[in-house]
Amino acid sequence: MMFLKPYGDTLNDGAIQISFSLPHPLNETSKKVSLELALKMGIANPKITFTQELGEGFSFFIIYGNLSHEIDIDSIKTSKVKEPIIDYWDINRLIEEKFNRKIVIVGATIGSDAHTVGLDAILSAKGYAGDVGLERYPVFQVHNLGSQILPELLLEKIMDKQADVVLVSQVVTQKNIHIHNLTQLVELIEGAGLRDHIITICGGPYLSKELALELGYDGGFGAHSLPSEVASFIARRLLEKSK
Amino acid sequence: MMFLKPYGDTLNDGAIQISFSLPHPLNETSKKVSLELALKMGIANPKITFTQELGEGFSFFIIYGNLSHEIDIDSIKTSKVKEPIIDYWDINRLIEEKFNRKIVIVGATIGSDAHTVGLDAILSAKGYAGDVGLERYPVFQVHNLGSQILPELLLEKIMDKQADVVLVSQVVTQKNIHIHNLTQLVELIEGAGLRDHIITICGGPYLSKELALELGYDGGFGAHSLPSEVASFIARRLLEKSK
Amino acid sequence: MFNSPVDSGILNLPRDSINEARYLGKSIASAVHNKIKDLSTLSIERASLRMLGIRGANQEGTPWVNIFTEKCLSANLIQNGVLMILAQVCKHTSMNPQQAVEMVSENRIHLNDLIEVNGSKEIKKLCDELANKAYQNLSNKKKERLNFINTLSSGTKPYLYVIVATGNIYEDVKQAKSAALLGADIIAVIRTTAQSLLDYIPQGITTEGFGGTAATQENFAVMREALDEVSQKTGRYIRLVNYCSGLAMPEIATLGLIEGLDIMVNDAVYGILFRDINSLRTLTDQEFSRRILSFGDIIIVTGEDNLIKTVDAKEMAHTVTASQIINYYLALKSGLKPGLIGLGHAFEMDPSESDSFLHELAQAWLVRDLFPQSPIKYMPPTRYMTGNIFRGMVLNAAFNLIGVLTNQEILLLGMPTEALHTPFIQDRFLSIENALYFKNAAGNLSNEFTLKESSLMRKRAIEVLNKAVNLLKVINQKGLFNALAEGTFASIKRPENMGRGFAGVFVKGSSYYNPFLSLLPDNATDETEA
Amino acid sequence: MFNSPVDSGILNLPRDSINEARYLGKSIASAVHNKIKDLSTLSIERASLRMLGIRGANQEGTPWVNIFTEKCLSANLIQNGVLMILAQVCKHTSMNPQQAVEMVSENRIHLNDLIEVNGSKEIKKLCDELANKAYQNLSNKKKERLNFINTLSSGTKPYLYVIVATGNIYEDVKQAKSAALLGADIIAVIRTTAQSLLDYIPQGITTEGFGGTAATQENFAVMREALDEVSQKTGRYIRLVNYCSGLAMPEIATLGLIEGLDIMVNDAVYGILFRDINSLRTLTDQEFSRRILSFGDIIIVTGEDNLIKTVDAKEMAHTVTASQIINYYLALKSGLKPGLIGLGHAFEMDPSESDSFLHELAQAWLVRDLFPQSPIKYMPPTRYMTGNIFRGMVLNAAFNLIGVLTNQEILLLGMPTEALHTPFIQDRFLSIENALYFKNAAGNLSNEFTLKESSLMRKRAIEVLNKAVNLLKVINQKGLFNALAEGTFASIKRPENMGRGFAGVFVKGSSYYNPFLSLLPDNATDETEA
Ligand code: B12
Ligand code: B12
Ligand SMILES: Cc1ncc(COP(=O)(O)O)c(C=O)c1O
Ligand SMILES: Cc1ncc(COP(=O)(O)O)c(C=O)c1O
Repeated sequence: MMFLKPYGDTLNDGAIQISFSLPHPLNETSKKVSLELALKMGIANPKITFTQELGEGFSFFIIYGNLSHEIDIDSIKTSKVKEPIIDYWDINRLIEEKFNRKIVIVGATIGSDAHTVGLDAILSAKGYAGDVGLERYPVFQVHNLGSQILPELLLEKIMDKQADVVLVSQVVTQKNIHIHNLTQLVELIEGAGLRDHIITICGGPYLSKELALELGYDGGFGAHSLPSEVASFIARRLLEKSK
Repeated sequence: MMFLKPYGDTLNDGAIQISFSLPHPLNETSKKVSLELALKMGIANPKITFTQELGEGFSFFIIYGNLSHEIDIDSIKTSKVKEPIIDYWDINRLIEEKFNRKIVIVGATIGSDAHTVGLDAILSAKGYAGDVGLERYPVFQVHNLGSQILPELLLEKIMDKQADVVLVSQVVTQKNIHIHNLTQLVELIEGAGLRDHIITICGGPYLSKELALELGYDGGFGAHSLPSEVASFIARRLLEKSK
Repeated sequence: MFNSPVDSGILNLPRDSINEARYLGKSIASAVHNKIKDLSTLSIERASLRMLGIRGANQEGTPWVNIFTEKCLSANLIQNGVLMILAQVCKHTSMNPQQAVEMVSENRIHLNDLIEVNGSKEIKKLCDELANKAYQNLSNKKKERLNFINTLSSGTKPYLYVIVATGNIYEDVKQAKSAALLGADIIAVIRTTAQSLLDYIPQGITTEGFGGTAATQENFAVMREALDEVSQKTGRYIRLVNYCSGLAMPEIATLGLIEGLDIMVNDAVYGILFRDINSLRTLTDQEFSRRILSFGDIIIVTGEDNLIKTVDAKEMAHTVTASQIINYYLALKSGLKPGLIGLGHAFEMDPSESDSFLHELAQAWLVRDLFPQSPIKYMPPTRYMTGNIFRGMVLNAAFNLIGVLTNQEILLLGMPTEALHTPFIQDRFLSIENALYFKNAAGNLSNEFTLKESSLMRKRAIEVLNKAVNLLKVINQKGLFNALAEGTFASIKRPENMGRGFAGVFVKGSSYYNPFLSLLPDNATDETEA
Repeated sequence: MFNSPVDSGILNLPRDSINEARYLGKSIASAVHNKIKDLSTLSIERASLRMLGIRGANQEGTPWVNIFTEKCLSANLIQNGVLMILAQVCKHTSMNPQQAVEMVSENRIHLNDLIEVNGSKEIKKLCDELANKAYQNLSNKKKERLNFINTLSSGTKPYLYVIVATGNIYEDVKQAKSAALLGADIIAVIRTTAQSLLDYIPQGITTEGFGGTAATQENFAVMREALDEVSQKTGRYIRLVNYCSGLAMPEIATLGLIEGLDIMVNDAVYGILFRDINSLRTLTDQEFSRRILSFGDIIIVTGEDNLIKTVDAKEMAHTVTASQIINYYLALKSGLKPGLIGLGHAFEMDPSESDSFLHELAQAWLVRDLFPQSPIKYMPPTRYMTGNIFRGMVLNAAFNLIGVLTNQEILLLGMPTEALHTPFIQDRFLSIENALYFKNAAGNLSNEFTLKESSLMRKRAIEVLNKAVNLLKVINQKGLFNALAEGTFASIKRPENMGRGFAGVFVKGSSYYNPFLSLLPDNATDETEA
């Protein structure tokens, strides 16, 4: 068994930094509250290193201390080994062999979200970080619908194009608008009886695989995702499904 | 009852930021560990916003999330109202009246600590932040011994000068050297039977009243203390004692 | 007060290039003006109604001005201009304009029953009367604001501009007050996503937005009141900003005027490129909105920063410069004085590229030297911000230093958490503190230096300017509309007959009449300005 | 490699002032040299023993060289120099020096029994032989290091210098490796508090220090090995620093030479002012130590940053300049070439004062222009750092920018947590990232500008220089020792006959002999240097 805890300059010192504001003026009470919060978090010897009154009725705190929590490293199950990447040539070959047709992909940023850079990074020929996008794969036929597509319209397009895969991007997360939009889309797809006929993937800087699965998507991709990872994922799913 | 929790942009959102390193390479395991630690701290929805491999075998994490802890503000006892400051003229008058002699103050930075700026800020005539130092008070006779005074030597000086008050500064805290030095001094003073005859005060940027009392000092002064606060404290104690 | 102190350019730019750029800018702007001068839009009509003071909405929240305008449209009367129609209703029913609009909207009066299609002289006169009264009211509002400003200090330049964007106007108020008390000079309330796509102004005080808070007349008022209070308290006038863009652009300009806004983000090209708003629609709307803003002494800030958010900022820097020149001459054409034209640009080059600081500095000086009389709005790093908030502080420090060194007038402060969320209350504090340090410690740096003959920065600035001139030549040749259609900016193609809101554009009929068109300032200054 | 690329000064300082400063510096240094040239100290003697290769300590950890030297002292023989005495012991007992030292130390040999008080020619010859052999060994060590360096790259300037100070040499190694892999060029191991007050070198590998890690020969070796490994791995030579100061100054210099250190912090005035070390003692020690370092091709860095840690940095800036000039000429006198004289200074003015950035920049240029051939070590803000780590990143950014803009050669990186603790592993990362950004993005900024005639910065620099000249005049008149006694620096008074270690100073006897005094480089270069 090996326990891990934060490290500043001595093994197991638990050194940790936190910062937050409180909706309370800066005074003895709010200082005490900030320390109590740190203690509740399991931070021993919390020291307020900086305080600032933030205008009226708000205060800001920076605290250092020593975390008493530790994690047994053996208890950590890392989500199985990452699925290995299938390379560009293999993807094209395998899909070609199995399907003998182009796989139809529809992509969009849904709701009021107008951030397209992330979606384009995955779809457009140019790709991302030197990794070519899905449009470059001969076996994929990509329809990038762009931004601010309402879920209803996206469903229409999915049916229209007889899509095999749908890729949706969500960047704005304030008040959980992304959860709202993503859920709505999945429900529409289900309602249309398409759930089993289509691979659903969502992505965005604040999304994760875990969240995606929770929302009912087949896959989810977070910050710094690469097109090749997405292509690989699609290929693997298609081949599994067609078995 | 009113509960306080961190605030980012919506009441009770619990928004909090933490950062720390782990003595482990940056990989899926350490990422997971960092999230588990955040959860143990009571941080809901922890999101790793930044990771960095720190050379070999170390990794750094910045995490944002929503703290679930909250503090009942009514449960906070702020260490009674701050003792009001007695002003310069009153201090001199009151002490003059009661004692009719100068109060002898000995000050030093003890152990190997050579930081004198803080001590000088309190003692020297010039003072700190526009507030005059103890040397300027006609009723105080100040012996500033300077830095790197061993506790044994300080005891000698205390006896020698028949000090009423001893002021010690400690700035270096690595490996708790300050606790060690401060404890040693208090023990020497006790050993010499002087504990009840002298007011003991310690100060320094990482000290607090609470810690000082715990270590057996009469008073403790942390970062940004003012000479007038210290003078006031001394005057009040002297008057109390002489009752 | 917003006039720049910069005298002669540090870059010593070639006169020829500058003159050519100006000539081309004027020519492009004139062509745009000629193309749109016979057009009006549904939103211009609604704005005209709003200038009369019409407000409110039906049960479903649809504003009366929208319903009324739609009625005019379906009655096939719109080409006369809504004011003429309204005047006729008023005349025939002896109702005041607000009543008249509501009655028509609620189908209690049917336009087809009432309207003499060609407005008589009498109707025109009533129209003029209504407009003159409105104009007087609006003038008073404006004077009230300017008088209030004059009783206070205005802070020092560069003005520190921060955003609030909680989605809830009451939270926005808390955050705005906090920022103002900490030293911010300008507060911008960011709009909820996709408001720009709404072909109307939402109604009422709102508490739920996404990535921003709805721009409504009522929200404007809540925030203006809060800021006036803080202004009074600090003795420093706090300026309020909102977005005058999207499908309801001219209406928002009107509300800005009514509710005492000081600055409005106003750039048709942003709507065209990033919201797929039809170019004819929004450039027509823009001209009218700018005339309103000009009348209101409201500074516009343009959106060139967006041009380098999706393409390589170093490579495409000249598109920013070219767009600024066009925007400048379009603004002059709409009656704005140079001192009200807040041209935008940004610190968005890849910070990991060598000499990137030099390139940013060159670009900041370039805009300063090209538009010495205009307030410049400098936007902070966003694209290359990451979840490393500590590094974020450093990039923002570099940005702030360039801001003060090059005498930018409006610094939109970067937030350490840019890549994470709309700002938390403490993020703004940290950013204001960052900027205040440089303002105070390095504020006088701009007068210390001259550039060496061999300066890399000067070379770079001249290169950018010359590339901008070449681009302007192309745009001048094909016209701005075709250029936009062909993907000249941000690599995005927007044909003239596509995009949102195209249906709301119409050709003014021969009997079209709108007295505001003569009341509002126009291009009178154009010829006198450099 | 440490020679500055700066050609002609950007400040265009008045030649007269520069010449006067130099003249005064030389004169002050000569006077110091004349005053100490007949003196030796216990630590010089111990260093001489260590140069022979003597090492180790008794059970209690007292080094043999200390015990032996004490024996010489109590036997009243010290004025001959310990090498002469040792040579006699060796001769009489046929033991090698290490054995001889240990036997004497353990009282197995009594000096008084053995010693012919006046060394014969023969003894002198043996002395020379021992010293020559040692010299050869040390030369080889040095060459080994230089050869290793030559096989690797040396990074680019400014070199990024970070400290490790965990108190535990093994933790230090982890932290140092991490920093080197992240981009640091130079690692300084900070010493435990009050080591400078120890009149000996502690023994062995140590794991418990306070505010730093003991400087021992064994710890040096552990760190050097670790850094060599990282150097090999990254292909970039990582330089190692420790402190050559305090009561054991010359011995530490020797260990630095033996264990392959590259840079040593070396400044007698720091010890005098901040450690109350006797001025005669430490200035005598300093000269000897600098001769060793010069021989070892080890850069010294001086401690002028400390002069402005306790007094107003803006007001007292000229004391930094004056001290640099004195230190420079003292160093030349000790045989150091300009390229090995790393003059220190710091960014320590109150950042809340207006124009503080300009004043810092002026100061940084001043030192650069005054010493164009010397590596300059620029120290980061410390005094005005607070627990606000975010603001700390910003001040460090300002510091880093000035560092690259003024071509400082060694940037000691400021840590965001300066006001809190010796650096955590992540603090160093954040600071290296901060500095690397400016090196890469703004590295070429220094060649872009000239200062305007009216420049505030130029005025400020000239003012500081002239005040420094006036101060040098005073010091020259009364002599450095008296000046120190009267509180010229940092307002601290240190009389010549007080302070720690005074008892360890002695006047060399007429029969004093120490062959290293002729082997080590001395002031040969003095006259040829500007
Ligand atoms: C560029 C940008 C814009 C541009 C967008 C241009 C465009 N055409 O996309 C413009 C200027 C238009 C813009 C506007 C707004 N923005 Co914006 N914007 C950004 C910025 C600076 C960079 C985003 C970006 O391009 N990243 C680069 C791409 C490559 O990264 P990515 O999106 O993470 O994508 C990667 C992965 O996530 C993944 N991925 C993403 N999508 C998908 C989809 C699939 C299927 C898959 C598999 C993978 C995948 O793969 C990609 C490659 O690895 C960020 C701040 C920042 N530094 O992150 C703010 C930011 C995203 N914007 C924000 C906001 C609020 C807005 C506005 C709503 C503000 C307003 N009210 O006006 C507006 C309105 C836009 C709207 N209606 O949605 C906020 C979002 C806050 C939140 N968490 O809710 C941010 C974080 C800024 C902030 N701190 O306030 N923005
Ligand atoms: C200036 C300084 C120095 C100067 C000191 C000069 C001098 N004569 O004092 C010099 C350069 C010599 C120095 C050296 C070292 N320093 Co130092 N130094 C600092 C620095 C930059 C500022 C401290 C200061 O002057 N503060 C201003 C005064 C006014 O504030 P203050 O001390 O908090 O005092 C106030 C209160 O605390 C209180 N107070 C303080 N004492 C007392 C006493 C009484 C009785 C009362 C009532 C009140 C009181 O009242 C004061 C006024 O409000 C700090 C970093 C920082 N920014 O804080 C590091 C710092 C304190 N130093 C540090 C270290 C480690 C060292 C060294 C040990 C490093 C080394 N190994 O070489 C050395 C050795 C010194 C030694 N042997 O002790 C560390 C301490 C880390 C820790 N927590 O253990 C710090 C935090 C830097 C760092 N991050 O590494 N240092
Ligand atoms: C010029 C311009 N207009 C408008 C907006 C805001 O977008 P929206 O109009 O969708 O609220 C921005 C946002 O950055 C902008 O830069
Ligand atoms: C010049 C100089 N010498 C020495 C030291 C270190 O102190 P000590 O010699 O007590 O280890 C410092 C610390 O900053 C210094 O600047």
